[in-house]
Amino acid sequence: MTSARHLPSARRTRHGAVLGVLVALAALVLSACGSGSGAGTAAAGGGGGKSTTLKWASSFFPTHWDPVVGGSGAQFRILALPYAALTKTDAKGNAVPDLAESWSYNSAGDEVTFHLRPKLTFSDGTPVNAAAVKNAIDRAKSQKNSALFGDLTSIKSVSTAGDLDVVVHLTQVDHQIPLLLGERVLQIASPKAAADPAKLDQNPVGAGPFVVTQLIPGTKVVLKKNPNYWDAKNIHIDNVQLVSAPDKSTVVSGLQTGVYNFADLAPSQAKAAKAAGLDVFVQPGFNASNISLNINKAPFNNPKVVDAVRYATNSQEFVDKLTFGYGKPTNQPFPSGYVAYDPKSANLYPYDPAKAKQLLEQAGIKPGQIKLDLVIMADDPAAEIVQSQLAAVGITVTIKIDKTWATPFFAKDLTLSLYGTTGRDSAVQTLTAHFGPNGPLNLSSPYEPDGFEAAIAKVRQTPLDAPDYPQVLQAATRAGLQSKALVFTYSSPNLFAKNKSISALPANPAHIDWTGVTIGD
Amino acid sequence: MSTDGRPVLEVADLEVHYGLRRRRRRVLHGVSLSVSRGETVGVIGETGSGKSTFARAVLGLVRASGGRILIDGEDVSRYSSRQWRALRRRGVVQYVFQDPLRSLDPDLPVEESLIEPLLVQGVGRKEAIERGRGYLARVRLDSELFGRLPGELSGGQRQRVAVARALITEPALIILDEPVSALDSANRVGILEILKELRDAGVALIFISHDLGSVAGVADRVAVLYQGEFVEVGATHAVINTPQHPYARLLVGSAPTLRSAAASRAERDALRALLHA
Amino acid sequence: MVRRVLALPTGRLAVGVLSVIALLAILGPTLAPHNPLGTSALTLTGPSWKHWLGTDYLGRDVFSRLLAGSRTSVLGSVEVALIALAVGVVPGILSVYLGRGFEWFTLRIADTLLALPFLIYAVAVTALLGNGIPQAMFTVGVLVSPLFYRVTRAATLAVARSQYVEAALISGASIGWIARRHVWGKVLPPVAVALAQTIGVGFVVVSSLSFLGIGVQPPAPTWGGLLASDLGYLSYQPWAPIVPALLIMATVWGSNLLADAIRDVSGEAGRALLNSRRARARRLNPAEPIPAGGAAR
Amino acid sequence: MTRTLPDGTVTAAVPAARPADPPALDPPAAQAAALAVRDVRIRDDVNDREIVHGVSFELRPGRAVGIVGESGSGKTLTCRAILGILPAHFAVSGGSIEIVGRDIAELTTPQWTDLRGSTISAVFQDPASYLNPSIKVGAQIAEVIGVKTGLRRRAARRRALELLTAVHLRDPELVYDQYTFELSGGMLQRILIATAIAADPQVLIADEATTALDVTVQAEILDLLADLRERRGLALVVVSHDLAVVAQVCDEVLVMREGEVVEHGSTADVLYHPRHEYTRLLIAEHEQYGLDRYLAGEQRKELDSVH
Amino acid sequence: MAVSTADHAVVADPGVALAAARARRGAGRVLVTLARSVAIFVPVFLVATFLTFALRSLSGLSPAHIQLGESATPDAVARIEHQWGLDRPFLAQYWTWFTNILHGQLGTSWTNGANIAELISNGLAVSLSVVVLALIIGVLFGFGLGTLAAVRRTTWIDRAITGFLTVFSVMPPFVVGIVLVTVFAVGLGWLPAAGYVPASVGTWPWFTHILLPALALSLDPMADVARQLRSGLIAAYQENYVTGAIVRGLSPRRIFLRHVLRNGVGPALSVLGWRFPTLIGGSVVTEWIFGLQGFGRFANDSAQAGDVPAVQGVLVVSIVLVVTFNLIVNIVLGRVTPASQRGV
Repeated sequence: MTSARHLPSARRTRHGAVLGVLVALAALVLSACGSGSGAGTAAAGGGGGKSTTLKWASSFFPTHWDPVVGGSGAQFRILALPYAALTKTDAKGNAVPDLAESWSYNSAGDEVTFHLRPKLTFSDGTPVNAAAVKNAIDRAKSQKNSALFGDLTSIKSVSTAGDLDVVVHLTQVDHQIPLLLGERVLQIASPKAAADPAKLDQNPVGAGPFVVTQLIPGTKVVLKKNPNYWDAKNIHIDNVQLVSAPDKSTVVSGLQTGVYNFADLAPSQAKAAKAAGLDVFVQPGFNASNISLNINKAPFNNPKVVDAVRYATNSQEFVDKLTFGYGKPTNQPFPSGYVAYDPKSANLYPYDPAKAKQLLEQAGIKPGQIKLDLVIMADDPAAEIVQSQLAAVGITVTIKIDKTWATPFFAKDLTLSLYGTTGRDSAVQTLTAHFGPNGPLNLSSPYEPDGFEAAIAKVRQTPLDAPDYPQVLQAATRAGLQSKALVFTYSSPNLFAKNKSISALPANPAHIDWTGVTIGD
Repeated sequence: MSTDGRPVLEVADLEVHYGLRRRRRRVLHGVSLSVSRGETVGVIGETGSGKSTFARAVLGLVRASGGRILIDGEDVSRYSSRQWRALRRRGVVQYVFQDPLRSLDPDLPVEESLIEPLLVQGVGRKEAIERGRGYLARVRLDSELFGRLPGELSGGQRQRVAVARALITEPALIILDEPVSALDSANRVGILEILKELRDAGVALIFISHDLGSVAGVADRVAVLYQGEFVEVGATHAVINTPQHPYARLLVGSAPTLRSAAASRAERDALRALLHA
Repeated sequence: MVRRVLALPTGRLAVGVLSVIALLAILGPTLAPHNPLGTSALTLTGPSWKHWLGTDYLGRDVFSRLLAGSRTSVLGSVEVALIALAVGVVPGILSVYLGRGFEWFTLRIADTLLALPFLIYAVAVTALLGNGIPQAMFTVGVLVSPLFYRVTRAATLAVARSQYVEAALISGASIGWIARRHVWGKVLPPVAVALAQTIGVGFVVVSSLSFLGIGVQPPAPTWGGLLASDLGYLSYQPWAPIVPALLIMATVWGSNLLADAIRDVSGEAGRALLNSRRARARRLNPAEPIPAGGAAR
Repeated sequence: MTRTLPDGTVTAAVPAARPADPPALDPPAAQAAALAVRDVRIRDDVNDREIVHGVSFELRPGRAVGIVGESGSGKTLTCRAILGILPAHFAVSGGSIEIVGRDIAELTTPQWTDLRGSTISAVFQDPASYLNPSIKVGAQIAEVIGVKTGLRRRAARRRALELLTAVHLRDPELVYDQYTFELSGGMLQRILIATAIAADPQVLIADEATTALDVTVQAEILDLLADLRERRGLALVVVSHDLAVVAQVCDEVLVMREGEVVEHGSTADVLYHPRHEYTRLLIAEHEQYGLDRYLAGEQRKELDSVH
Repeated sequence: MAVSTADHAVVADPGVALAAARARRGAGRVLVTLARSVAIFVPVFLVATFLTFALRSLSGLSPAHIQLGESATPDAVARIEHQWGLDRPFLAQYWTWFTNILHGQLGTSWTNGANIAELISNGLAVSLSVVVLALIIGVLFGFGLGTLAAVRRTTWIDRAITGFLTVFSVMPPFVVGIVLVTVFAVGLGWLPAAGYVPASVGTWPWFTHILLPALALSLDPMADVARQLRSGLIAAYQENYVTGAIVRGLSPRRIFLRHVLRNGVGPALSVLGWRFPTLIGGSVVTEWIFGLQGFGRFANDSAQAGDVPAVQGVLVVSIVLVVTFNLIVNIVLGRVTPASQRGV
């Protein structure tokens, strides 16, 4: 499941940004005061002068610390602190070695062997070996509350070959596995600790760059550098204090006064953060938001209505009003420029309200005749935009906020909803989640666009480094975009603010990787 | 005026208890009294002696736990609240409170309070007001006070209104609970004069007070209530001049008098010692 | 009563403020110069001739939204007050008459509701029972109802034990008669005070809930909701929260003032106050020091 | 009789002629007076009216003067003027008041504080309200003793217990630790008296001190006051609406009506030779409607014959 | 003459006995207050917990929705609900839950399976720091301002204070919080804008971190206490016992401190008892603004996440806190103004 994060969490979008005010005032004051992290912030509690601490306020504080359970949303970025995976991605989105030194496919392409680095241990001392990896995959496939098994359908079984070699047997030819088994899906926990999943959920034990020393559920986690991490020499941060972020407004003032030095940011706060002298940057990612339609229910069982919605949707308005220039319009589950983005589909359904009205007229529907409930989990300005855009073509939408939104949504009981994905490292996974017959984000299950299945199979069979891989992938995207169940709107940015003393982060898309990052004074 | 023999009120062996079970206290014990038309009976007792309870029992506001109460020959001791309401509506018995300010609704004009008993009886408003004026005159109040609020009247005026209100149903018996204690001399005399007139007109009065002196002028008979019992009942002059019970003697001896102390300090001290023993 | 409230300067002020607010609530939606839900490309603009208070994050006219939202906002807190009134007053009166069992039971319920930290409870109930203004109003209303219960009960008790009620009783008046003639007039002023107070409380609570994202029904505007969302865009429109905040504060303040004024003029003491004010108006001697033991010269 | 006497001249006319009276207005004697009130006038600033139109009397140690009048006659205001506690908008607009020879108009606040309690003190109607409901009554007596005489806690306590005994309270130890709401009106009035005399004042003002009490208790309190006067040489000002109460305790009586003193003289004079109609009314109240009607018929006849 | 020690003992005896009797009377009063409060507390607690527990049934929420997410098939939902015992009769569930509460067990969170009692106690440390400081600030300043206003009543000082307090009390709490952050943290840079540091790290950092939120929270009780105290004191000054004290020759200062304050303080104190729930409630907003991971934040997060056992835990704890606080206020009230306890 998992891959999608419901985009604007209630608190992020809604309230928030009070900062701005502060900032406006503060801008003046600041110029006089110099860097804000002065007097008041006795908080740091820093011991020796040399030790560096990352003070991170996150709006996506993980509810689960067992990677098998807590796989969804943006939380894996945080779980990557204590956990490492077989692979990780580089700046281009390619799989590169993490715990696995290298990997190799058999000639048929239905079996892949990962070669682990030697002499690694989890933070509880358990060795990182083939058995541990097998345990992790098995657990992800079979544990009752696993959030991951839907992502692992290509994996038939796992066997070990010696201490350090893990052989993954596949149900089909699938060259996406090295991307799949990265940080996003398969963070590996100590098998010893995982023997009691409930306990692991409160006390993470992994082989990642940091070790958890204190965890207050839902609130705060304290980590220190893991000296046994395989790449420990490139980790320059000694301590991490991660807390659940406060109201948007105070995030910036917190950063400004040094309570935090790193935080994710609502786009509306970017201006304030910049004015406060913070580094505001966008981390590349695969985010994409959509309007989910259920074609099994009226009125979307009428293709003309679906098309009308497509033409009525103005992506640019979402970008302008929600992202403050940091997002991009997209009509695909990927941002433009990403390898899976299909430029040929870029103008598939251009914004054309007149045409939308015409289509509705053709379908014999009078303006105002269609009345729909747009069910979402938390208040979200995007819903208001959808509402106004559809109203412009004569479809009346009522926004309903429902805490238990997930139940009807995933049971495919809703007619109209919104969703936003943070994307997956494997584009195939993203595509199947949205367009596949059982894709969790396909509100119209078991509907599937024609030719999509074949196009996906072809991608799986194409090695990642094959020259025609992009074309094959884009063809699959094109096939998927025929789906009447989804109208993509915009790509929201992964926006962060940091204190200038923190060096730039590696631009690995959709990940936050601390390798090589330094914190100065 | 005419005393036709049948008493207006007859109380026999009245018992009243307050509280439940272990907290049960006896407030009145075996109290008997009868009051005839045109007769004024003073009930004298100190705070807590049970004199207000006596009045409230007669009015049916407190349930007696024993004994009988006859009003106008009717045994009311077992009356239901419905029966009581019917009886009260007839206005046979009326009551005047000690504090006239609190017994008149401060937010209603005097006339409203005055004619309330008539309205309750179902008398038409116009007629009620007409009759009200008459009774106001009878207590020597100017009818221009009609529209005023109780807060705008003097204490004496208020008490007259209260008396008029009690009179308006032509009751056979009026119970007055300390009607003059809150008044100063001139008003006190005024009220007492009105009471005398009433008595002469044949209304039976029960005049409750802690002060024998204020009762002495109008009461034909006096009943001295002490710790829930009538310790002495008799003609006023007899009780005052030859009190028998030590408490009655103390009472007489304590009343402030102008020219002749009824008892010396030494006598009073002796009586107190006797009572507390 | 109304005339007496108006006799006080604070009463006049309160009535003035509240009338303006009430006028807004009645006429606001029709006065809005723009469609309060109509978005435009001009987002987060400053005040201009066309948009007096600028536009919001979706390019909607803030002034129109404030006007359009006034009815919902005012009705919201009035609703809170009325629910509290309905829930509190009747048991408050009955607790005096229906016997000890009922009295004990309602008293404990009132204690309980008082003991519940109502913002937390309101958050919990509205979040758990569905995110709607009606749920929020209902919860807050029920939670503040002990105020009405107590006030009514106290007033009724005072009346029930008063001699004039006893006097009416002795004249054979029925409970209904007494309630109409004596109880009603005494209970009304404190209830009016409580009502005015509750309107203020309701406003603050409902806007706090909106701030937490609870009970908001987009895109319908409310003052609390506008304030909460304005706080999210402070760097663009630092002045924007001021207007809804002022409206909220004015309403709350007006209600409190009215409550004070009613309290001041009701009953015997109120008459005395008004009389003494009239008397004092004729003389020009100001402050009276507290007689703390100085010689009176 | 001297019915024709104009009201205003009564006060001036009273003193010297009465044999029972001390020679008033005589300077050396005035110095001996514990309290001297001379033509005191009190006005209400709100409606700018004079409420009390000249009250004069003098009080020597061990003597008692009574003031009788209905409510609103100005008797309580006069007392308050003497004590320096007139309500907010009232002020002494004429005349003078001297307490043991000191003109109170010249007293500063600390001097007042010093004077009250130790030289002049007072008790009032409704004693419960004049005691702090939150402090044990004993502690309130001890407080006065501590402040006024400088006695330490234990000594003050002992003295307070003595005082409680002196005002005839049974079981003073128990009473000491009780609060006002646990005590009856009669007991509270005794306690109020005890606090008033705790610092041994020379003058005690009893303003309607027995009005709300049962008759028997009233008698006890009056007896107590008489007792204190005899034993301690306390000078008393007794204020009441009941002429009989005043007559029982006082040597000298002032009858007030609507701010005027309509009658002033020795008690016997006032009782037996009332000059003003109002005084007669007061007497009639008792003779016609009170106990006097029945009591001591012979004595009465005797009196009548005097007339 | 030689007085034997025995004589002393005899002499001392009555005094000792009396002192003991007095102590017993004092203790008795406290006990009566305590018993009375407990008699109120127990039913309140029962009703409140019942109302709280009923929330789950009313809400129709279930752990299954939270845990299963995308794979919430009806079967899976039923399985999870059984696992949590939610298919048992309502009263049976309530009884189990209630007995657990009495043992201090608040159950486990639906969202992350953590022990709720632990989570709450973590948050409580933060919240109580803030709330207690807020109370102290509120009471100190409220008393100061209220007294000043009362003593200088009808002067411009009184009017200024009253006006000032009115503005405070009508400002929505989140506006207050944001203004404070803007001025003191960002503008002046005196205090940190957000976060919490446990006292174990250092008293000063702890204090500076909770000062702003406490200040934000204190305005309401401050205004209330001051207003009540003002009218309480003015009323007390008009009481006869003040006249009595003046006539006894006590100094104005002494009268104020010992007599007026003591009685005037009553309404202010009871208002404080009333205010406590509001204060706890107010921490929801304050903690949200100041980035405090306290009790209120936990309440809000749990409620928003539909984590019913956590919300129930929060409510139970806040009820206990409120009731305990009121108990304390009642006892203090009983000592300061014994008359007020009569017939309560």
